Amino acid sequence: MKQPEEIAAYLKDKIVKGVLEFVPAEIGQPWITLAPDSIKNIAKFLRDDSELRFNTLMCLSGVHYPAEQELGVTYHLHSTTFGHTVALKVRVPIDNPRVQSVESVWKTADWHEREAWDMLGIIFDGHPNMTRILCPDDWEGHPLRKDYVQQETYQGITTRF
Amino acid sequence: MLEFLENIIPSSTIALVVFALFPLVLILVYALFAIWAERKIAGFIQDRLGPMRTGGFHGWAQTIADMLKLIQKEDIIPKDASSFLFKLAPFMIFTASYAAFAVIPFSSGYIGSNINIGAFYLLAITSFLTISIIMASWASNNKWSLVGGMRTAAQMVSYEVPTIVTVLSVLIVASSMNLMTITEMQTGNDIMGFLPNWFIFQNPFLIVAFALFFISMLAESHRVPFDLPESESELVAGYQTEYSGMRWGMFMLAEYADMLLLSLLGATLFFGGWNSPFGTFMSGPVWGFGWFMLKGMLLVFVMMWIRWTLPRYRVDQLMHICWSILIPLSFVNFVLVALWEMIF
Amino acid sequence: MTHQISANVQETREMTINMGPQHPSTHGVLRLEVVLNGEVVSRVHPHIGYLHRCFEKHAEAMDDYSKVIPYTDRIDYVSAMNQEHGYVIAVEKLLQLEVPERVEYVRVILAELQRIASHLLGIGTFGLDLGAFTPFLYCFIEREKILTIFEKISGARLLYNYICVGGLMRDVPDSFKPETADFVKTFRPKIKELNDLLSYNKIFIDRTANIGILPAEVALNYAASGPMLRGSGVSWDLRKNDPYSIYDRFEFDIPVGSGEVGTVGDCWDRYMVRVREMEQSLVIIEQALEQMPDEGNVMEAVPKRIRMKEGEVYVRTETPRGELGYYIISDKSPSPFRVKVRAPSFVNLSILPAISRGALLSDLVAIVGSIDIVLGEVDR
Amino acid sequence: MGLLDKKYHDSNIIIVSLESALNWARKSSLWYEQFGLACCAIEMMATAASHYDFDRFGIIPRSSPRQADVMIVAGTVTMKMASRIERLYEQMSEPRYVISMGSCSNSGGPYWEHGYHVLKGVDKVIPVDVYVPGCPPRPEALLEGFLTLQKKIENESIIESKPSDKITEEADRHETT
Repeated sequence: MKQPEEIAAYLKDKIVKGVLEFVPAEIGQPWITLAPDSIKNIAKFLRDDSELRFNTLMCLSGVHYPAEQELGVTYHLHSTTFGHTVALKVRVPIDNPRVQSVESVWKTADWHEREAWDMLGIIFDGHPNMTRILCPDDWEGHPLRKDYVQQETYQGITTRF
Repeated sequence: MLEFLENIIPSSTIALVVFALFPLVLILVYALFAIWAERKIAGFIQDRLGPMRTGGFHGWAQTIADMLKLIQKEDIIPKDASSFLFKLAPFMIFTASYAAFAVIPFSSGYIGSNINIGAFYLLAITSFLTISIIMASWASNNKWSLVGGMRTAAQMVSYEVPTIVTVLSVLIVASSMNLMTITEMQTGNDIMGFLPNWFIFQNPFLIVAFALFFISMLAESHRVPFDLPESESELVAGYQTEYSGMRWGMFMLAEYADMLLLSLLGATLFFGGWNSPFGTFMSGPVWGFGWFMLKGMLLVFVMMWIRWTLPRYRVDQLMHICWSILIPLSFVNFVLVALWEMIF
Repeated sequence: MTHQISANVQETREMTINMGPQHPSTHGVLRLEVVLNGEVVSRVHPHIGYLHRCFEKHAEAMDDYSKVIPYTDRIDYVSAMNQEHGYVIAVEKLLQLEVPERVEYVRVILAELQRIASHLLGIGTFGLDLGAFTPFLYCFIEREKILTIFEKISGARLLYNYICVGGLMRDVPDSFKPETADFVKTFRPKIKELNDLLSYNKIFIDRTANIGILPAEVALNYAASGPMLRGSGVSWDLRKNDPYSIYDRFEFDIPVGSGEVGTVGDCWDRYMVRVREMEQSLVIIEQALEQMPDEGNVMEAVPKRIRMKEGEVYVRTETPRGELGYYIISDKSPSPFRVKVRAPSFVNLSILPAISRGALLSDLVAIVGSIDIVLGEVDR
Repeated sequence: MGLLDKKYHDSNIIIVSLESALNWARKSSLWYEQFGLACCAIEMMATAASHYDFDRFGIIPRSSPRQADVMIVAGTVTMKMASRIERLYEQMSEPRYVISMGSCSNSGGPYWEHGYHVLKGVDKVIPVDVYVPGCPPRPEALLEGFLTLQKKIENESIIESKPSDKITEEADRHETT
């Protein structure tokens, strides 16, 4: 079992590219910031390394940061072998929201990534089926963005009360 | 009974019609009662009450209301359905059930047609049920119906084999195919001094035959655990999915009529038909009818009891039970019944 | 006249069939696009979102953390208490709030009662999917008793809004303890009855054993949780492995699938894990009732106004369906910046295409039933 | 009321007694369509279960819309689901009724303001006969909804309304629009 700071140090030691910084948190869990174009490699390393063995991706959440004009993805990983957990974050600019898909590493990311695309418009490169999952295919906009404006009608039905 | 009717009714044609309509009236009255009873029995098994409001006492008029409502319902024929077959199927299935009642000896005084090949006729005419169900499922042009219809075809054709073989084992004991003769052979209380001369007591292997017959009967009338053609939780409503109103009502009537038919056949073949269990006590044509219906209804009750207790088999398991258990067993049993008859 | 049979006659085509959104055994408004080869399932594509009720948007729009609680009830309407519990723990962790003893015990008892109620529904509908109607109603009779207890303390049968940040909405009535103890006593024999009627029924075993086998490594890769994961033989229960609330004070077992009648990780194992978990929940309730302090102000720690600092937490709790994660990012405003729900059903359902390949149509119904999804949670 | 709706011009004793018999049959055998949407569906199941027992009133579920008389819209209707609900309603055979169960299907319920994907009332897509309030309504409330529907059915008529009635009806319609 490793603490998040140990994991961060271990990662920086093993992987040169992509691990940006370790952010300790005042409240709650600290996280490690990663580069969006190297998340897949790091994910594979996290899963397969004999000292880490992060075999499950508990949660993948998209976040919109309106102040920075950025979108972010948070990965919560967990290892049933060692019992340790870690949070990873990537940030991408809102006008080019491209993150590498980790679907090939953890299958569970499939639906989570589709949801992040549906809700926030984050594009996951390498995902086999990047389509909307909760909203209908012909829905307009990405509802969980802070600047989302609800469409007035859908298929001729008003969406307002 | 026909002579009696001809005596009181001046026109012999009308008398014949009345005579022929008797099973139809019986089926309708029985269906009204059985559907209500099924709901009450289900209620009893499941710690509830079942119908309580309609008609006053314990919702006795529930099925009447249901039927009257079904008549009022809109008759929908899907645009892409094969209209002629779609309309024909419910009538055909009901006709088949009704026609089969012609050879059932309801009492010593009533049998629709006392033909020599009664048992053979009955088994042949029930095959119409399969055809009409396939007709309904195919004509509906609905995928769920089609899956249901295909299951029915497989199931009913397969289960006809053990049904026929078990019926055959009774026929070799009786050495007759006339159901009236078979019943008459079971009159009296001679076995061990008090048991009635019913076939089930006459030959120990006929008890096994009855068990096999009952299982195949459940499958033939597609009741749980073999209700795959209409299995509600898988196929929505199976071959009935597209039917509405009274057309659907016909299917339901036919289903219940089918249950009664097979139960009455079972009662005739194994439980002495209209014979009283107490020898000459409480016997005669009217009592006989009562005993016969009581025996049939008891079997129907057991079918309902099973329905509300067991889960449903899967389609391949259903076939497995038929082809690798029931059919070999019924053939072996058939030989054993014959041997017993030869030796004793 | 001679007929020539062309090669085309022999050709078979796969049939695409739509199961749902209105179908008796999709447990709500799930739509499965099933490609059938005869009755054998070639492919399944689950289509979800027919009950997408925008929970996360609502959470961000509320002007108080407490106002989100009624919406958490409605995420998983079958186990509303567990949902509230998870959310409240997350908010309390952000506030770094200590909760009185009595509150913790009441919460645990309620969560376990809700677990039993939820499993009863899951088991009952599973039986219903396989054609057994009566066990479903028997389960509902027992469930009704739990709902009566809940109704007495919160006033609602299904969606309670009872657990609040820092405490409870109101104290439990005096009758709570004896009534719960009474329920525990009467419910034990019912589990045996259920086992006799359904679990060890020959037909039921035939229908569920060796069906929809989920190997442990696949389950972990798909991040399955709850009975879905335990059915595959992985002993993983957050109440034991990462104890939250006061679960570290109780002694109980984690039932896992053992392949008793088939292979490890089949539908029967998943079903049986639920049945055995109900027994364990009873054990927990008994211990909690014994240890629960009789006195204590349940409103003691409830903050007048929630003043949040910047921070973020990911809190996971064990609901009847598995790991429920609340990822909450707070800023200085009174409303949450982001609330993401990691719903166990959502993740568990994503395994369906992988485990239903090659099954029969009837098996597909059994597999969906054994996952025990709640569509409110899948779509949120 | 379906096929015979307003087919007769004058009322006499036969028509009136026929009418009451038909109305009695329809109200006593309300088969509901077995499908649930959300939270309310659980309460609907509870109402059908042993404790409350729908069957007492002759109410049983049918899973095919063709054979159903009542559609209980039990739960939140979303935009994605709206067209499906409409389709299901169209598949039902006349006479058909709709009970809107719970706040969500009445008006959007708790999701009325921020629920971008929630249909604000199922009556935007299909006509509703009885609204049952509650979130979720208790089983007793749903039963009350059924009893209200029965009252409504009792008052249906197969007699064509008189010309004078027609005029007032039309006038009413003009007033409301």
